Amino acid sequence: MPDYSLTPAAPLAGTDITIADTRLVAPADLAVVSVALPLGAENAAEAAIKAVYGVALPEVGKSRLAKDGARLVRLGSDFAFVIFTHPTPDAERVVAGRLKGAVYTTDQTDVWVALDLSGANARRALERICPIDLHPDAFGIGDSARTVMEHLGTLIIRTGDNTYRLMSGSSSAGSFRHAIETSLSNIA
Amino acid sequence: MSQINRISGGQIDRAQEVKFTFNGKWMRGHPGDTLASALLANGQRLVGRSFKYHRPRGIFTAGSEEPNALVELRKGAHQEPNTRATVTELFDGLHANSQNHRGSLEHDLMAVTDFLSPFLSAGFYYKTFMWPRAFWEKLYEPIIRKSAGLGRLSMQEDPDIYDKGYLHCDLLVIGAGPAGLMAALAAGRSGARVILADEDFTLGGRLNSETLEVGGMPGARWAKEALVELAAMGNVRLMARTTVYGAYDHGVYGALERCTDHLATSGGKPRQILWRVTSKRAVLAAGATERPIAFGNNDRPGVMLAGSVRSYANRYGVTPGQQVAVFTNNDDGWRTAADLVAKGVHVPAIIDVRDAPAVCDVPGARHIRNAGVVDTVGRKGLKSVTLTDGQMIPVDCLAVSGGWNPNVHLTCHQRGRPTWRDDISAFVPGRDLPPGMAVAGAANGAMTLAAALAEGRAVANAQIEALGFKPGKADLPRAEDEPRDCVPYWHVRESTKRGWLDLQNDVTVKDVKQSHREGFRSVEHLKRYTTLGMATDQGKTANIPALAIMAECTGKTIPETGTTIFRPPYTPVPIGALGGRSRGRDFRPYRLTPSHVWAKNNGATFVEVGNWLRAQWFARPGEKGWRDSVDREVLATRKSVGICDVTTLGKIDVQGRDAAAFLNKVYANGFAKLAVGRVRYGLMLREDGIAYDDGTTARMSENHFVMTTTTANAVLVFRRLEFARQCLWPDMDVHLISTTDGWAQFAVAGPNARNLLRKVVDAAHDISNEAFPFMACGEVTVCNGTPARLFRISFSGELAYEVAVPARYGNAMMDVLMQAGQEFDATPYGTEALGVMRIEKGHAAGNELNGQTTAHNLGMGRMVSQTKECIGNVLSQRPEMLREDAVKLVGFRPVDRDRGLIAGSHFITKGDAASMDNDQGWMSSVAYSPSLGHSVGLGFIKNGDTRMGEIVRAVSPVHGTEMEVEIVSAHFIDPAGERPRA
Amino acid sequence: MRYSALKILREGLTGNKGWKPVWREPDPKPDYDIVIIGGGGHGLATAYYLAREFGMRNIAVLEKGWIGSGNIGRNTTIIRSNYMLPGNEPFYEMSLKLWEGLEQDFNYNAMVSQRSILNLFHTDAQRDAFVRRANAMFLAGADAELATTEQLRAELPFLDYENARFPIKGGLFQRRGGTVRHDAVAWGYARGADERGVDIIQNCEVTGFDIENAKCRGVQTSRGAIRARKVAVCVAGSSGRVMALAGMRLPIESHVLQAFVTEGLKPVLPGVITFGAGHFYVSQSDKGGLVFGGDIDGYNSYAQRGNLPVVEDVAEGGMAIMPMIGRARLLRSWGGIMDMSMDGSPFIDKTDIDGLYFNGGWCYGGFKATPASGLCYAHLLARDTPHPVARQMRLDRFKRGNLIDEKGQGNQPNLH
Amino acid sequence: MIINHPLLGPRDAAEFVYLGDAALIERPDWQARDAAEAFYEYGYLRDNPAGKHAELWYHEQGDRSWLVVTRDTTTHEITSVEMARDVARAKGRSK
Repeated sequence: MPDYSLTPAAPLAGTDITIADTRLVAPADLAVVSVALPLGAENAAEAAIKAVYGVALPEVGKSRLAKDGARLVRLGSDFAFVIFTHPTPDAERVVAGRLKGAVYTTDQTDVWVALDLSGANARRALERICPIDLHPDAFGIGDSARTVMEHLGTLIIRTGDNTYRLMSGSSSAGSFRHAIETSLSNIA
Repeated sequence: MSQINRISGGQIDRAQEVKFTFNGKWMRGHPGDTLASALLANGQRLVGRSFKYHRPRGIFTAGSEEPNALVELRKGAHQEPNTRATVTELFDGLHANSQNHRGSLEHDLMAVTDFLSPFLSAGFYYKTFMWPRAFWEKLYEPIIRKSAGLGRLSMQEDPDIYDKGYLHCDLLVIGAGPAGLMAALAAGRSGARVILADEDFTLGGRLNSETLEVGGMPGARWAKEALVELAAMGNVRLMARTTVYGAYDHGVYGALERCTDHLATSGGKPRQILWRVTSKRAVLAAGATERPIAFGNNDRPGVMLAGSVRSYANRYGVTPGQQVAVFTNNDDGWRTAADLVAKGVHVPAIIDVRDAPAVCDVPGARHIRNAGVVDTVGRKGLKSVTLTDGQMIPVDCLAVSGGWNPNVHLTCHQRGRPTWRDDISAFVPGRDLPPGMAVAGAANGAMTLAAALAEGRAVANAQIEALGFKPGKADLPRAEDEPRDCVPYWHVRESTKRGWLDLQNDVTVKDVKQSHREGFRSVEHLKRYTTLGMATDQGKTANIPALAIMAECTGKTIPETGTTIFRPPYTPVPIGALGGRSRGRDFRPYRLTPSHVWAKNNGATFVEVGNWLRAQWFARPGEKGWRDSVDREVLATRKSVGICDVTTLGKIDVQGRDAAAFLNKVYANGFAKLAVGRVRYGLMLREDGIAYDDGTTARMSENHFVMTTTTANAVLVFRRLEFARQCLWPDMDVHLISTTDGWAQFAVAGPNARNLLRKVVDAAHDISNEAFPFMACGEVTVCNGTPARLFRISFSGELAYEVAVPARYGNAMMDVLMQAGQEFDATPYGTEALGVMRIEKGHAAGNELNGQTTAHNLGMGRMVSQTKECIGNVLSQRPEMLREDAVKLVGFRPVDRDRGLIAGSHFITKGDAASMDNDQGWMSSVAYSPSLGHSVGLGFIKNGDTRMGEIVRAVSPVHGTEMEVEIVSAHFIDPAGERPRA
Repeated sequence: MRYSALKILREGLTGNKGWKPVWREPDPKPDYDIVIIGGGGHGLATAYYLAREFGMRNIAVLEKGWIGSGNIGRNTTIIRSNYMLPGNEPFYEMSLKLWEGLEQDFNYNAMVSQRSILNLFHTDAQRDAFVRRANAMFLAGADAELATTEQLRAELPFLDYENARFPIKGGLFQRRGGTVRHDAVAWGYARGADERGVDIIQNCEVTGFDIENAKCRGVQTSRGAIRARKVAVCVAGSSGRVMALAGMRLPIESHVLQAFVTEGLKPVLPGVITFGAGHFYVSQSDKGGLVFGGDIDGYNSYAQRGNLPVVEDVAEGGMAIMPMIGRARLLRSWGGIMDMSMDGSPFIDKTDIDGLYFNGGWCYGGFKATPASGLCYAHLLARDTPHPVARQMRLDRFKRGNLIDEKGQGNQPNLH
Repeated sequence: MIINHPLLGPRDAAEFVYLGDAALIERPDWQARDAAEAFYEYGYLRDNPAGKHAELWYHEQGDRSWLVVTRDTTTHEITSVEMARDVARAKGRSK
């Protein structure tokens, strides 16, 4: 019988660098599960989400922190991401189990990589690659946007005053980090 | 060389000295100088040669409109041709060389063209150089090309880096002269987000070049104070050295910031940044550009624009000459005379075309009324001017003012047309401005200082009020409305010598007249025929006078004759800046497969597949070339088992109550009845009936499917599926999400595939042939509990599976599969072996599904259902797409088995001539089949399915070869399809 | 007036005062045998060949602005015949052959310069497709040449061979391809047509068709009604607008294509270079500017201007393939309206309305087609049968399912 | 260009992919007697107006929604942006 085991190796695991007084960190064990609201049963789905997470699904372009620390990000009218810390490869099952068929779930954990950018120069660095207006008046804490940076589809979430979470496709993780690092070194 | 022309004052730092070279000669200047002001200070009058006649030329202006003073700046790979000396900030160690001459600048051999100029008038080249025909390319054109062009590229890779960025604001103010500063102050104080950008390195615009007072202090000082206030506002961003070069749709502006061009080296930082500014509103306060008056030999070094002469004196503390006469048709020219005299420069004469009293008192200057300049003397530097009455005045500089043209350029970038204003004899912005833009100050024809300040404030206030801001308090500083009378006067008619209009391209008054004579009378014909306005300055000083002369010829007014409208960019933008970071290996992102590290450590050669890097083959020691590796990989797979990372195939999660019905509409073949736990091959058509993509789709549960697409079409298929879901069948409950990057997927192929997988798949899952037959799928666990998906599908034609694990386990999975496969000699294989095996098996891939072929061509016509609604089935039935003699996909093998087939060969029936009329089809894919020991090919040939066994010619004239090939079944291996079911 | 070196010499010595207008400025007559709508390259060439090859003189060319103001006045000047499909290649090869004798034919130097065109390829699949194309070119009597990376390195050392994201694996040359001074083509044809009696009428906009009983009998214009036995539409980017006046919908969308030129530079590029993995092609004009372009902007447009993303995309392609041009500056950009057809190939055909003919759908490739388009359209107008090399360029081909889709992109014009 | 997304607000057009005339929503009935002709016209003939044009844009680098954007093809002025799904339903499309 097989006695092999598989060791995970997430593409950007361990990234923690500081350039231009700005820190770039890959959060560990981040799980991402997409939830799609069934057509005609959106209200029931939203109610189930609220019941489970304690907060309502936010509007499109916004995110909200659930009581358990999970972040709900509404990406479109009928779909959202649940982003939470979860080390094992069963995140989808966990979310599906809690929402009990009220939504369609797909595991997106390995589809994405995430980098957290924090520091006074974070916005200045992002100005070089992010087409979204990140001025605090235009992009509040919790706001999110899916856009394109250096030819890479990217999800950006403002998680704090000077902190942003950036997520992009895992296969292009190296180019993604390179784009952000270059932005930082170009303003340093 | 000493700074013989340095005079008092100016905004230069005299405490510091910087050294630079021009044509190898060391000179000195000060911080705050431009290269042009420093050259003038050093008495360097001759700085370049013109484009066509190689006439000696000097500095003509003090700004970005400069036509003459173009240099090759810097050395080696940093060499930057056609750089305007007038906007180049001086730095220590600057090297500049003049350009466009053969021999030295002083003794340019090409100047002979000037003496031949009677034969080189407008459009001469359209009328000759035609005989004999071959001589154009062999003789005439090379000569023309060599003598044309201006500066030289280094031919080396640009060593600097560039960046881009995105800015957003409520109000973009373009130009930081009096109107722009006032606009920014008004908007800034209201709290609006403001960007104030100016191409100059010192903000303030003409205030830095004039002696006029604002708010009771010198204008330049007022500007500095305004800038201090603006800099302190958190809502205002000041951007010096930033040219807003283009007005694009919906308030988007292109801007180029020059970050390190004023430094000796960029120090590894971006040389320039290309900003895309998204503005809600904009105020264009770009000022005005002075225009010359044409007269005989008005192109001599020393003939300059009057306002520029004033700039050099007031801003840079330099006089372009010791004896400076002024030639003007307007009041403004007089200020040059007055300012020079105030600085102690001798102004012998003010030549005014008007019969009007003196505008102001200029001590020492003769006021010559009602006169013009007809000629000049001094080939390499002005010595004297000759007036209409014949008198000669010795001067070394002539300051010419023909009036000022508002800088309307950006108002035209969305095809807006300027309108003519007689009172200032100039075009001003029309009504059709780019939406969101308003114009203020001289750019709008408000030609006096007080008017510019007032308009800057008023326009900015109106703009921000429209955005809901309450205008802040911004008092208007006191300023004067200086005299601005100007009469239309374009060229000195009494002059019989050539009078230049476009200095760089050598277009003269005579050329415009000839253009008219030959029927090139519309403005665009004039420009194209004479090359007027086509030079690096885009005719900023030349277009309007030329238009005026054409108007004279036609007897029409200037606005009737036409307008020239401007297109981006306002001033030239380096291609490097437009390219930003996207060059070299950073041109596009790399996508790596989950087992990339393993592959790299195991001898893989990688190949670009779209943005992916895939392992092409895995070389082993002793193998002499790629074929050795590929043959081995194929044979090992067919003999035992091979493993290939196939993650790059697109994967789309399809869920919903209507998922099955949806798939049934997007695939040409049936999907409604696919059982849970089964996979089906699907063929997708475009709506026009052409085969588009193929792949397998697995039904994981009642309402959950996993679709695979080809690597190339993953994004496109997803887009089309969303279109079908949202636009065609909007009430279907179906949801799509890409999982391509989420699953590391491996093909495990070969007779021992199941034996290998049994060691990896956890025992709870029965993968026997009975429990998990061909085209089965399911969720399993591997390696003690890691979730995985298993699909029993085969691209190679062997017993094969694809096993998918979450991508984070991909590299480890490859390792485990190889370890577990050791006993079977498991072999990793790359895309080449994959390709060989699919050709051996007769599977169509990208070369066959090339967007030109139908299911009918591919031999899959019967898969296209006509009994259900699905994309593409109706148009696939058009008569000429179903022709019996349509090309069909079949196999080919060389009659002489030792020969290699060539992909791209065309087929010719034996006995026919090789011509397009006899073209029977083409070879789409070929490979050497190690299994068969000869070359095999797939291709399309007319009636192919009925021509089995026929020998045809496969011709490849581009290789100079042809060979006989036999038409055979495309299924070279296991035609009965038994292996995958084993 | 015949142009020659001697004429230039004589005029030069006498102050260049003897030059005559290159074309007359006639008022429209009430009646013509053929009225051609559109004084661009194709319209003027059609008039020229009708007069020269078919002896027809009673012809008017109506131009709403100034002649040559359409796409012949705003393109990247490339000529080539490197097509693949039988519906196209013989036509474009005939065009190239006409270019080769054009200047002597119409006594005007249009600077036809066969400096070669190169298409780079970066993958094996691209190579295979180029081999197929090269062989099709040979079968149609054209020239083609495959080059290895080593040959390219020797010939074009400034391309990025070392650090490229998409390495150059070779290229397809057509040595007879090259460039032409585009405006001069319009002027040369206009001059030739005018000399043979064709009325070229500028500032004359067609505002309607006179159609009676499904027969077109003339046009309404801003300068009055003009009757004609045949009306030939030839308006490229304005095809949709003009044919709508006749009540026809077309398999065409109008899109904008931008093109760019740099400041003048001493010679750096020998011929035309096309980058197969990015959107970039470039040549150098006789005046020294690098003339380059890329993709169309991609959305329907009648505005002769484009937007920034395409400018950047094109520059990225340029920097990726030849990073030596980083310090060359983009001087001028322009936008032309392309009549993008549903399969990327053109139409030269009669319409369902008797006496009304249509020439269009040239996409971004109309310039190189100018001579053949003019000759084939003239052939159709004079003889009412298609010229053999244009016989597939029919309006009804989509209904029949006979596509001429070189790029295999299907019925989405912005992808061609 | 900037497209004012009904849910997300103004976004740069570079985030979108263009398809063409919004009439592409009105896919003909495949079972109609004139289906061949109707699909030919649907697939190939375009109004191609110089003026207002309702057209399909896909927010590929965004929320993946298809939009119907009404834009003037001579000025690029955008006068309305709607969710294509809503437009499709309003035109009577369902399953």
